[in-house]
Amino acid sequence: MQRFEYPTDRETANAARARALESLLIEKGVITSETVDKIMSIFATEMGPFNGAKLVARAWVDPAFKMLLAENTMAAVEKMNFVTKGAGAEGEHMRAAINTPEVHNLIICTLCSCYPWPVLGLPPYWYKDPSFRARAAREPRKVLSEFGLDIDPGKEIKTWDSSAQIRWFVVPERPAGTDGFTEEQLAALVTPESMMGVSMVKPPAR
Amino acid sequence: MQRFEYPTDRETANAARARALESLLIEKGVITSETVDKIMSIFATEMGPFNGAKLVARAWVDPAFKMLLAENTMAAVEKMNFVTKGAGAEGEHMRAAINTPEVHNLIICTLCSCYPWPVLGLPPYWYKDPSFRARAAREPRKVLSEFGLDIDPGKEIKTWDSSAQIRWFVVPERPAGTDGFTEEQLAALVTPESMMGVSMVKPPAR
Amino acid sequence: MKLQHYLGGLEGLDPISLETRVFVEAWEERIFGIHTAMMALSPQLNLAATPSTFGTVWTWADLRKGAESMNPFDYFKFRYYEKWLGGISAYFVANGYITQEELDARTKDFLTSPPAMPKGGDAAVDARVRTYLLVGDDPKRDRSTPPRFASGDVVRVANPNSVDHTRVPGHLRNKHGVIDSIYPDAYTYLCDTGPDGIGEAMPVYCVRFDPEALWPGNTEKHFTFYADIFEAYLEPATAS
Amino acid sequence: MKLQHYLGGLEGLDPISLETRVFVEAWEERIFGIHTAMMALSPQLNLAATPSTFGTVWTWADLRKGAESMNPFDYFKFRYYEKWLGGISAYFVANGYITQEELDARTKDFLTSPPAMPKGGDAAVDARVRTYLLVGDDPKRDRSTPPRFASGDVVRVANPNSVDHTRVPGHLRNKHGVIDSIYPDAYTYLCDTGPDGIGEAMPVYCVRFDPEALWPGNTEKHFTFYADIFEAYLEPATAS
Repeated sequence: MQRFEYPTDRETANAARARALESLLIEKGVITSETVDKIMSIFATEMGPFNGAKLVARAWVDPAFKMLLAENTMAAVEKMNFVTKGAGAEGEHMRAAINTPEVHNLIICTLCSCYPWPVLGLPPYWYKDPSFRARAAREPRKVLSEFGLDIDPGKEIKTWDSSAQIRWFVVPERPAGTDGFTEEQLAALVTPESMMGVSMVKPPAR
Repeated sequence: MQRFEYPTDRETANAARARALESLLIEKGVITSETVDKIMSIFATEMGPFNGAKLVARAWVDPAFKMLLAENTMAAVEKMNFVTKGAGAEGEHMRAAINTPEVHNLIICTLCSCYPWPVLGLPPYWYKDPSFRARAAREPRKVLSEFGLDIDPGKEIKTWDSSAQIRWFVVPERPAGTDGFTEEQLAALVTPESMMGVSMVKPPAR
Repeated sequence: MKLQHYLGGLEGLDPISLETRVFVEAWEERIFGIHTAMMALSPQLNLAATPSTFGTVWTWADLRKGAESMNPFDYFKFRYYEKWLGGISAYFVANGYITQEELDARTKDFLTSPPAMPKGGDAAVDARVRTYLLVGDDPKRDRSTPPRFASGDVVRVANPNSVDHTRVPGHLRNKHGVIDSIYPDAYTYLCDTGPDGIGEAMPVYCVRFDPEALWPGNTEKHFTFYADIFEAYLEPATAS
Repeated sequence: MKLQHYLGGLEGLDPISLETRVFVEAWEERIFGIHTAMMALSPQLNLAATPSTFGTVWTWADLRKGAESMNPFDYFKFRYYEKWLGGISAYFVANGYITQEELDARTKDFLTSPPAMPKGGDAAVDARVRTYLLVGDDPKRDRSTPPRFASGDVVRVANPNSVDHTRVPGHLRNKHGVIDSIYPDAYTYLCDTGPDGIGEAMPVYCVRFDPEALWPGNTEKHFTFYADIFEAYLEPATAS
């Protein structure tokens, strides 16, 4: 929906301004010419939803690990061989909300965009958009249906608003048709959206 | 301040839409081809700030009338020979807030744009603008200073929010240099803004 | 929460507009006139029938319901009478007086080669509109029960759930004030606002608030805030 | 009231965006990277000094202060990283790292004939940024006093006056909830928020709310709302 009219060169101007700022900061010695690229590389390979997917897959195959993840999330995360050793920026204190047949969990940040970087990486656009932040707090079922996810009316929805220093993520339910899958195969099915609570993990394509 | 970008033909489109609507309503027999013009004529000659100015002028020369205006505004208004007989749409129940050396009054409508039509006519653009409605409630001195009106810090400001069926107006203080002026001469000095509390009545030009 | 109910005290806004004209574009007086005629011809009024084909209820409350349900950012983006133009056009379409296609086609005509405005109509229509403006629509009724509160009482403004329209300013919800005066008799509202609580005739109070209690540490000195509030919106003071 | 604190539950909004990309324009990752580097190089962190010329404090709180003080309509008009670009550019100008003229001139260069990006910088700068990302900035501290509330306690969320930054969601202010769990130890906040109340290490609680109490008649069934709340924002329950 085009709600506001913007100058036609909006993105061109934004891009030039961002590059101008970066080039000045390099010249002034604030950052180096590699800083931004190196940061992006860390999020591409070391801190991202691929970590969360491994946690979820491990929880699916190991009930004791799943219980630990629910009860002492950081202790469970430390057992993985993540580069961040289970912490890292915006993930110093994380909590996992475990989906069950009775409970569906959803994470939001009504005040800004808090998100567990070490296990989920950076948040998708929709999570940062004011419409999601406002509406998911009051009408999560309606919001989820816009994502194409209809939650059974008898199932409880729990919404977790990240308003202090704890960062939340969701452990989705294991899909049918995955008996005998390895952790690696399972992890490949897990999407960022499923670890935020706006989608289920889909069964593997046949 | 240009906060939003609008299509360049915005007003042309608005004007065509308004004319199209009016012409269809005339064709469909909802209103006549004279209706809108006649309404505008009533506001130009019979319901307008010229009535409020007469009330203020009368209050300035007649202390008993001023007291009645403060204590039973509608009874005072009925004494005037207004075509509305003292009432009229959006003026069925009005109250006057009398400025004194100790108290400065300001009228606002935080929810919409309630305004005493029979005595003040139609509200100026600024009164309907969200910035005024929001800010005048919390920081009236700052708002008044943007209108060029600096209220003595020791003077009390009373703000009247029109949130039910009562419509408020302000009786400003009589300016200096008007000794011996007739009611008509005095009324000519009274502006709509002075009857809303965002300006003082200025002394006559010499 | 509807942002439009919470304008009072909102921070971060622009400097005040100093535009003193009522209508900043010529077309605005046309939509103002149409709205006023609709209010005058609305069938619940006790005025002489006319040949006007207008037969559905239209009051300020209907106009405001539209504004209160807008996306908050459209509400701020569109100028005052632009919101009226949108809301009133939509009403005539929704109630079957005109079709969207008719309106779009006619708008296009006015954009390309403006047709002459149609002429005519029954003078009784305009007479009723004039009567409405000069007589008004008095909401005052006899009071059937004594007012619940007396001058000087400390009261708390309720926080009713607003469905699509309310007359409780958001910045006063849950706040304590003092009854400054009681208006004579009782006052109806333009429509029944359902669980919000107004409609039937009831007492109305002028309530005095200390701005420091409304916006602690964030308002001005030597300043008193007054609002007129329907009785249904007031509760006895509670300790807090 | 700052609209940005009251997003939770706001009505009249648009359908949800289904855009799953993190960066919807290529330039957005540049400003994200700059912000992240600023956080990593901010001098209050207990990390090895570097030759970077960045010597002023920058945390999430600083970024948010900017967003919270924006005109509410700009806040909604501008996309997420557009607000960052504006806020961060202004910070570098305000703190004397660059001038507005330099930035405008350089922007014009990039719009007309883009110059090559400068090369170089000390590897220690990037090493510190990497360390920050992998180690983080742990807010947990030993608890010096026992927590004021226990699991199952009914509490009321305070309504402190927010000066320029708060972590109290607006929709929870003055509402009652139940302590669902207490986090171990105590947590500092990124800055002292003054009369708002956080900064020093204090207990943090996960508090459970009945949405029906937050939005009576205007929410959904079989739904529970949880929020993590600093102790300074909680009071014992009051009768209401």
